[in-house]
Order: sequence, then structure tokens, then C-alpha cells
Amino acid sequence: MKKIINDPDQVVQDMVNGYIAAYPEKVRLIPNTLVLARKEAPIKGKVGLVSGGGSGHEPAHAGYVGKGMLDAAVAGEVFTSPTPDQVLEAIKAVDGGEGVFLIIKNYTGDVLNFEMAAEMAEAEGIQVEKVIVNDDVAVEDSSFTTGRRGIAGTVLVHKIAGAKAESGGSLKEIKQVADKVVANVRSMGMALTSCTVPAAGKPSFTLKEDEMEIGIGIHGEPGIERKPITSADEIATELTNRILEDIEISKGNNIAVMINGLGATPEMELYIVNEKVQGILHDNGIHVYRTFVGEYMTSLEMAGISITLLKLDDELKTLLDAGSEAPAFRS
Amino acid sequence: MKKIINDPDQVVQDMVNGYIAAYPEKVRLIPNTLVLARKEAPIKGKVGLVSGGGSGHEPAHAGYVGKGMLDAAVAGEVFTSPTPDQVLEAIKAVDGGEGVFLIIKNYTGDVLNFEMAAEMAEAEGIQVEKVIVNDDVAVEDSSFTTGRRGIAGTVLVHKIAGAKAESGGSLKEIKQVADKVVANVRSMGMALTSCTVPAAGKPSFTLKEDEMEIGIGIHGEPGIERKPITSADEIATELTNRILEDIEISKGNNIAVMINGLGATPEMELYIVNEKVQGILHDNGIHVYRTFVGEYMTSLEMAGISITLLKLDDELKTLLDAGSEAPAFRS
Amino acid sequence: MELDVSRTIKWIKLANEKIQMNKDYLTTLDQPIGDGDHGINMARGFQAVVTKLDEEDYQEVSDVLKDVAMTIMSKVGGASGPLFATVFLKLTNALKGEQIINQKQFAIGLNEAVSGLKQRGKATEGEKTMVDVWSPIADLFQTNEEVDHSSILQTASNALEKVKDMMATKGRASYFKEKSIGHLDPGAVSSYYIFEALAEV
Amino acid sequence: MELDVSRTIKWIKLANEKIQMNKDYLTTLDQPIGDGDHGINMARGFQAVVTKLDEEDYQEVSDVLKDVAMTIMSKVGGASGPLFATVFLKLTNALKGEQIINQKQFAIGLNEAVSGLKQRGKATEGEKTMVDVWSPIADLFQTNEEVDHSSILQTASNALEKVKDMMATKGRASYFKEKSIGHLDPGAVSSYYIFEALAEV
Ligand SMILES: Nc1ncnc2c1ncn2[C@@H]1O[C@H](COP(=O)(O)OP(=O)(O)O)[C@@H](O)[C@H]1O
Ligand SMILES: Nc1ncnc2c1ncn2[C@@H]1O[C@H](COP(=O)(O)OP(=O)(O)O)[C@@H](O)[C@H]1O
Ligand SMILES: [Mg+2]
Ligand SMILES: [Mg+2]
Ligand SMILES: [Mg+2]
Ligand SMILES: [Mg+2]
Repeated sequence: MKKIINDPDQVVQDMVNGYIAAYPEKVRLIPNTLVLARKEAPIKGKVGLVSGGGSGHEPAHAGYVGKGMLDAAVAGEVFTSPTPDQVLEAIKAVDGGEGVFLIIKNYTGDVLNFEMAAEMAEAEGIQVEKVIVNDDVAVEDSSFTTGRRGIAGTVLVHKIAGAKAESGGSLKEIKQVADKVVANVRSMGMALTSCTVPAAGKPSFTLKEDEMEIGIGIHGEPGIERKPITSADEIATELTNRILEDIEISKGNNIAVMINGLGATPEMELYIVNEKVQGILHDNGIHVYRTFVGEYMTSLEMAGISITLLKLDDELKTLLDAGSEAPAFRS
Repeated sequence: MKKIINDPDQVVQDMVNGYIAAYPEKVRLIPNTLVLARKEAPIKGKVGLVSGGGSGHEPAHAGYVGKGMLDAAVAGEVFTSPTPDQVLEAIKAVDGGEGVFLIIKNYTGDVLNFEMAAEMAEAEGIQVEKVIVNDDVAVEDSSFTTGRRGIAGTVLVHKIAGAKAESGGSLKEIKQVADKVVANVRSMGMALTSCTVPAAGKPSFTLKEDEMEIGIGIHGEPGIERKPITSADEIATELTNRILEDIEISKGNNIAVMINGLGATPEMELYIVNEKVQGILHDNGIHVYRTFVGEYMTSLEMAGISITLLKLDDELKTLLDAGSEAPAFRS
Repeated sequence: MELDVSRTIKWIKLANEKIQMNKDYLTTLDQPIGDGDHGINMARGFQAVVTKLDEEDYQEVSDVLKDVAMTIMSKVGGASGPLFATVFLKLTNALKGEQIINQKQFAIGLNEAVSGLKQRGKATEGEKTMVDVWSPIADLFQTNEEVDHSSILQTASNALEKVKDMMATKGRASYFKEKSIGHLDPGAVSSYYIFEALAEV
Repeated sequence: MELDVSRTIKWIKLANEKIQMNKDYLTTLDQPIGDGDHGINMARGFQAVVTKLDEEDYQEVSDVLKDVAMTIMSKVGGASGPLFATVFLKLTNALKGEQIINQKQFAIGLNEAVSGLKQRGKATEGEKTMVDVWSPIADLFQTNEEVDHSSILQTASNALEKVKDMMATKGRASYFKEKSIGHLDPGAVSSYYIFEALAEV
């Protein structure tokens, strides 16, 4: 394991400290927690937005704390959902009297811990609403199982719900628009290499020199299919088509595109993939309203990408374009 | 070699196409070149800013094209300085009558190719000025040799010279402020792994599982010293001290800090390093005015970091804070 | 089988020892069909539990179990954190007020624990989770007057055997569908250690 | 030694063949003390040169050399691109107007080329660059009435031998200071292929 760290058991604490040290005028650390909150939170009259999850997905989630996006982010241990007491602290820190909205990725751990925190917060008289993001089409959407995972599409939920909250939206209105994003966002990923949880010390899986994993998640879990590496164009085509099979995006529709790097992928490769994705969309008569290329939801030092498509209406367009001062999503 | 590409000989062309496809409303491709220019360039009455160099350093350099930073970026082949005809096209594309300013990193290839282009442009009646960035303290500063390299500090030159140009600065004023940045900016890097130029197909060097390279450049060239991996704190201390030995930064001085990832480094590790760097600066009574953490000047999929410190005065502070709409540097 | 404060503490400490010893193994089990953190989560959480138990003086078994539950809740995280916290919290509530827990009382507690676990995780038997160890053990206590140590061990290891051949439909392992068959479930294995420890104290 | 249009074209094509054949080797030489692109740069550039030469009809040697220079300039990049472009441009200018280049003329051209190269790159002999091959070859032509093929080969390979032991003070290799000693300089080696080709046509 080659990492620039001090103690594998302290990486999250060290990171959070380093984050605060980078943006002391923008964020503050809730004492005795791994919760980062906007300096000015709680903001009276504004619904508070809380997201979070395991660490190792940087810039998610702290990078999205800022005016126009989240009010607080809860950092769990690496790839491990944060505990309910931590989430509760975040909720309490950002409640400005209008309630708190939770953005949760659909993993058993995240759902359980956030829901327990929500119950505790309600017991303390704080109104809580939530959305569960499940954009990963690599996993089957079934009510008998855990269902689809939440991956990079979550960032667009942060952005749009954040803009709604910033513009004075009520808890109910934020819930509505967040649900709309979740209904219209789909993603799928692939990887060339695995990654190593610092405390585990060895990679989660290994791929041969000529292999890739299709349908990878963001926790170093193996993907859905292992096969020989193909070209960027073929990878872009496979992922884009899988998404387009899952969600009806018609000729003339407007969408946002996110080409997300999983950690070790050179940005060059993201743009190479982007070219093909845009070509496919163009050929389908789909109009790309905005494109985001970069590292938005990573998996430590995994080499790989995910593609996210979000179908937009006028409301979503406006909210997507609204200003954001979060360090990892400026617009 | 595991890469998400189509043809190793086409990566730069494919990337440039994908970049244009991502930001069609912001940048345009100068036909038959690998030059990306601001959509609205040339801007009458504004000095044009041109930077560039080999590819593989993304988001440098195209990511810094935008209002408040560069007017054009020239992309060479991977790790290879662009040719004079390409640089000339960039100069011609952004000259709005007030002349063109070139930001060049101090490598023999970059200097030669940009200087030849400048001579050609002057022959065509375009006024050209330039700055040569040489912030890397890992290399000795000597007039008998090629001298120090230009690395991540270059991004801060883009930012500050860009703000000066946007505010209507003359070629001479831009040159003055750019020279001031170069005189006050220092960087140093290290790496845990090498990287692979696509057309070469194999890594530039190899490091053992317990080794790191100190004083690494940004072209996969080996560093100055190979030794056993130490902790993040020790790495941060070594690089910061090397910089502080090279440039006088006194108690009470204001500085900007950049913790730059070289490509495959998890952002988590950048923040872990940041914590220690800020601690050292704090202990020295140095005031950190702004911190930048992220991937600004990479070396393909190299795992490693560089640290950059820039001593600020009031003018530099104002220009650093001025607005930028470049995709890779929003402020 | 009877549990008093000291035996309960011994039980949990022995469970912790087994978890610490098998930390890497549990993590390894979580890699092919999960995210490779289960051993790390459990080791961190149970270490904190033991530290907590050493700090306090306990009058009642349920007080011990409550601290176990609350420490797990705030230190384990992931899916297993709230689920293990739930089982110990349900046990706590069922056993409140008793100095010495007899087998019948423990059986009732386990029953409550399994119901709480299934409700919290929306999982039932046969979905390849920790439920598939907790549920047969609860049944064992429910249906036998005299549960001896070897029958606990026997039941727990039979349960693990079956878990291996199940297809996961809950938790992370469910993403792998048929491919999850043949793998052990990490949370089932850590549950096994908890009952192995119970059998040994 | 005499050069006409056809022999000049053959020379450059043979140089290209050697560069293509040794592309990986040149890149490998550029890895320990450079950035691992020299073979790629030279192969890309010289391939483009040959394509260009095949497209045109030439009347004069200097026209051939001019296209060589301009194509190298726009296709090689890096440090070596403008430097090789400079030597061929200086040769072009020195030999302009001649149908057949005799040895004396070629010697003058080489002399100009080396001056231009040194001026452009601000390097001189002994700094472990391509100068350390071009300069001894220019000297050879300067000081000998009759330069035969084996003397070109001999001079070029002696030059390479010496380059190996130099410490680099110019170009990327200079970053490695003492550590550059013992390595061949990639641009010196590609220059060697150019003269080896000259010796063989
Ligand atoms: N819905 C569920 N009901 C019961 N147990 C579950 C459920 N989901 C997951 N588990 C248990 O949790 C274990 C995984 O725990 P852990 O690895 O610590 O958390 P995570 O899956 O969040 O990384 C699984 O092996 C399984 O036994
Ligand atoms: N100042 C200089 N003068 C002469 N030759 C030089 C100089 N700097 C570099 N070179 C030559 O250029 C070669 C490197 O070329 P190349 O690898 O293509 O470019 P880069 O160094 O920009 O990657 C070196 O091996 C050396 O022979
Ligand atoms: Mg987990
Ligand atoms: Mg180069
Ligand atoms: Mg797990
Ligand atoms: Mg080179």
C-alpha cells in the first residue's frame, strides 16, 4: 500500500482537520465530530441540507458544503457510513427552524444510520425530510432487494436541492425537486484498477493487466462484469447505452452530462470519453445543456470513470445554473 | 498500460475534441491546430494571454482558458512542448491589438518553441511579451544550466496575470506583475509512483513498494532523491522546509498555499498534507491568505503531490481574488 | 445457561478478542461481495465497547448490554453498526430489571432482538445476512429447555454453512446476485464469533 | 562526398528508417534522464518528413532540406524539434542555389548548422546534448579534404562514447546533475543515426 498518510486509523480525522485548515473562513468543524458545516449555519429561515457517507469519495461530501449547496457533510470512516450520533449532530448544527433535508445514497448502512438520526432529531423536535439517491443502473432496481446504489448522480442532487434551499424553498418543495432529480438521473461506472482502504492495507480486488470491471460501485466493491479492456469509445458507448436503456430520454430532451473520474484517472481520459458520449447523445438528437467533467465522487485511488445523465426541465435547469460557492462545485 | 483511450497517437486530439464538446459556449478550437481559445477572443483592447506546453498535465492548460485567466492554451503532444506554428496560431487568435503575453514554463523545449513563435509573431507585427516560470526548488537555480523547472506555481501566474489583463492592464503592466509572481513563488513535488506516456506504453521509471521520489517534475522524469516512504507529516515538512530555505518568507507575511495532486493521489491525502503544511506555516508566524487544494498541474496518473507557496502583497491578493470563469479555476 | 453482570462482561470481552483476532479475515470476507471494511468496523467498535465496559461499574446485565448497544451504535458505522446496536438494544430492553438472566429470559430477549433486527434491516431469513445466524440461535433457545454450549456452537456453525450457499438479496452482497453464492457473509461470521464466545464463557 | 537531390532524399529516408527502428530505444534512453518522449517525437516528425518528401518534386538540395526543417519544426516539438529544425534550416540557407553539394560546401553548411544550434539552444560542447555529435562531425568535414564513410561512422561513434561520460548542464538531463553521467543522451543518439544514414547512402 503506497499512501501519503500518517496513521491508517487517523486518515479521516487528519483529512477533516486539513479541510478546515484550507477553508477556515467557509467551514467549521462541529466539536468532537467529523461533521463539517457552513461557517454561517444554522441560517435562520433556510432549510438545512445535510449529506454524507463513508470517506474516500472526496471531494464528496465536504467539498459540496457551501453557499448554494450543502449546509453540512458527515464523514464516516473510509467507505463506512457515519453513525447516527454524528448525523444527528449535523442535523442539529444546521437547523435554522425550517427543518433539515437529508440526501442519502441508497446503501443499507447509509439509509439505516441516517434514518436513525432522523428519528432522533424528530424526537428533539426538528422536522426532517429526506431523499434516497439510487442512480446506478448497474444494479437491478427491485423492491425485494437493497436496490440500486447511489453514486455520482448524488452530486447533482446536492446542487439542485441546494439551490432550491438557498432560494428559500420549503422542506416540502426541496423534497419535491430532489425526488424529481432522483427520478431523472442515472449513472454507470467502470474501473481499470481497484483501490486500497488504508486500514485494510491491501486492494479490495485485483484486475489483470488487460481486464476491466464494468458496473463498478464507489466502495472498491467489484463490479457486475469483468472483461478485457476495450477502447474509450467502446466503454463510453456501453455505459451510455446502458443508461439510455434504463431511462427514456427522447429526441429534443435537454440533459446534463457528468463524466466523473474515480480517483486515479487522468483528466485527459475523461475528456476522451466525453467526446464519445456527446457524439452518441448528439446522434440521438438529445440536447446537452451542461457538461461536468472532473472528479466529483471518487473511490480513493481507483482508475475508472462513471457517466451520469440527468434529464432536465426548466426548473432543474435554473437550479443547476444557480450560483454555488462550495469549493468542489463552483458555478 | 491500462488507459481509457482509443489510439495512443490520438490522445491529444481526442482530448481536445472532448474538451470543446464539454464547453462549447466557452471555448473554440482554432481550426487545424490543438489550440483552444476563449470563444470571444480576440478581445479588442485587452492583452491576450497564451500559455501551454505538453499535454498530460490536465487541467493545465486548457482548463485555465476563460474570463479572468488565459485567452488561449496550446496543447503539445504528451509531455512534449508544442511546436512554434501552433503557438503562433494561438498568438494570432487572441491578439486584440494590445499585444499578447506568453506564460512559459522553464523547459528548454517550451522556451525554444514559444520564443520562436514570438519571433514569428513579431515579424507579423504583433507585440509579444513573456514570462518564464521556474518555481521548482528541487532543481538548482543556475545561469550556467537550464535552471529550475516550471511546475504548479505556473497556475498562480495564470491567475494573477489573467486578472491583470482582464482589468485592462497593459502588456508592460502584465509583465511586471507576472515577474513579481515568479519572483515570489516556489514549489516542490514528490511521487509514490511513475506514469506512462500512452505512446511509450511503459512507465517512465519504477519505484519499489516502499520507495518514493523527492523533487519530482511533472513529466514522469525521475526526481532528485529516491528514498523510503515516510509519513505525510514528514513529506509535508521536507517539502515545505526546502521551499522556506529557498525563499525568505518572514513572520507576518501573507502567502497563498497550493497543495497540488499529480494525478492519482486521493484528495484525502492532499488534505492530510495540507494540515501539516498549515501547521508549519502557523508555527513560523506566516499568515495563509488563501489555500488551494486539488489537481491543478498533473503528470498523467502519477501518485504524488507538490506544494507551492506564493508570497503576496496587496496587489497580488487583489488579483488572486479577482473573478475567474475558467473551468479549472473558479473564483 | 445463566448470565450475570460479570459473565456478560466476560462474554462481550471474549467476543471482542475473537473479532480482533479475526479482523483481517472478516475484512477479507467483505472484499469479494462487499466493500472490505467489516473487520475494521467491528474491531474498532468492539474495542471501544471493551474500553467503555472497563470504565463503568454495572449493577444489572441490561446496563452492560445498553452500553454495548450505544457504543456499537456510535463506533461501528456501516450497515452492521445500527443492526448490531439494534439487537443489543432489544436485548437490553427485554432484560431490564433482572440481576441474573436465566435461559428462558434470554430466549425471550433473543426473540425480541431478532424481530428488531429484521425490522430495522427489512431483511428476513434466507437473504444471506447476519439474520441467518441470529434467527436459528434464537430458535434454539426458544425450543430447548436446556441449551448447552455445544448446541450453541453446533447451531451457529450449521447456520454459517447454510449462509454460504444462499444468494444475497439484502446488503451490499445483493449487488452480486448469483455471484454471491459460495461466499460467506461477513456479518454472519462476526455474529458467529459472538455466539462462539457465549458458548465459551 | 557529394549530395544531389536524390541522394539527399535517400539520406533522410534512411535516417527515418533508423529512427523508426529505434523509436523505443530512443524513448528508453530519454526515460532515466529525461521525460521519455524523444523516440516518439523523432518518429512522428521524421515520418511526417518522409511523407512530405514523397509529395513534392525537388530541383535543389536546399529545397529538400528546407522541407525537412519546416516539417521537423511543426511535427517534432519538445527541445529537439526546434533544434533539429534549426540545423536543417541553417544547412538550407548555406546550400541554397546549388544543384550538387560538394564536400567543401557541405562542411560550410555543417559549420553554420552547429553555430545556429549552439545559439538556439544556448549550449556548447561538453554539455551532453546533440551538439556533442554535430560539432565533431562538422569538425571532421572542416579539417579533412576527403571524408569517407567509415570516418563519419568513426567520428560519430567516438562522439557518442564521450557523451556518455559527460555531466549534463543543458536540457532536461541537467536536472540530474552528476547522476546524468554514464547515460547516453537521446538527442545525441538520434543525431548519430542521421550521420550513420549519411555514411550509408
Ligand atoms: N438489511 C440487512 N439486514 C441484516 N443484516 C444486514 C443487512 N444488510 C447488511 N447486513 C449485514 O451487514 C454486514 C456488512 O456489514 P459492514 O461491512 O460492516 O457494513 P457495510 O455493508 O455498510 O460496509 C453484512 O455482512 C450483513 O451480515
Ligand atoms: N540546449 C540544448 N542544446 C542542444 N541540444 C539540446 C538542448 N536541450 C536539449 N537538447 C537535446 O534534446 C534532446 C531531448 O529531446 P526531446 O526528448 O525530444 O525533447 P524534451 O527534452 O523537450 O522532451 C536531448 O537529448 C538533447 O540532445
Ligand atoms: Mg462499508
Ligand atoms: Mg518532452
Ligand atoms: Mg462492508
Ligand atoms: Mg524528452
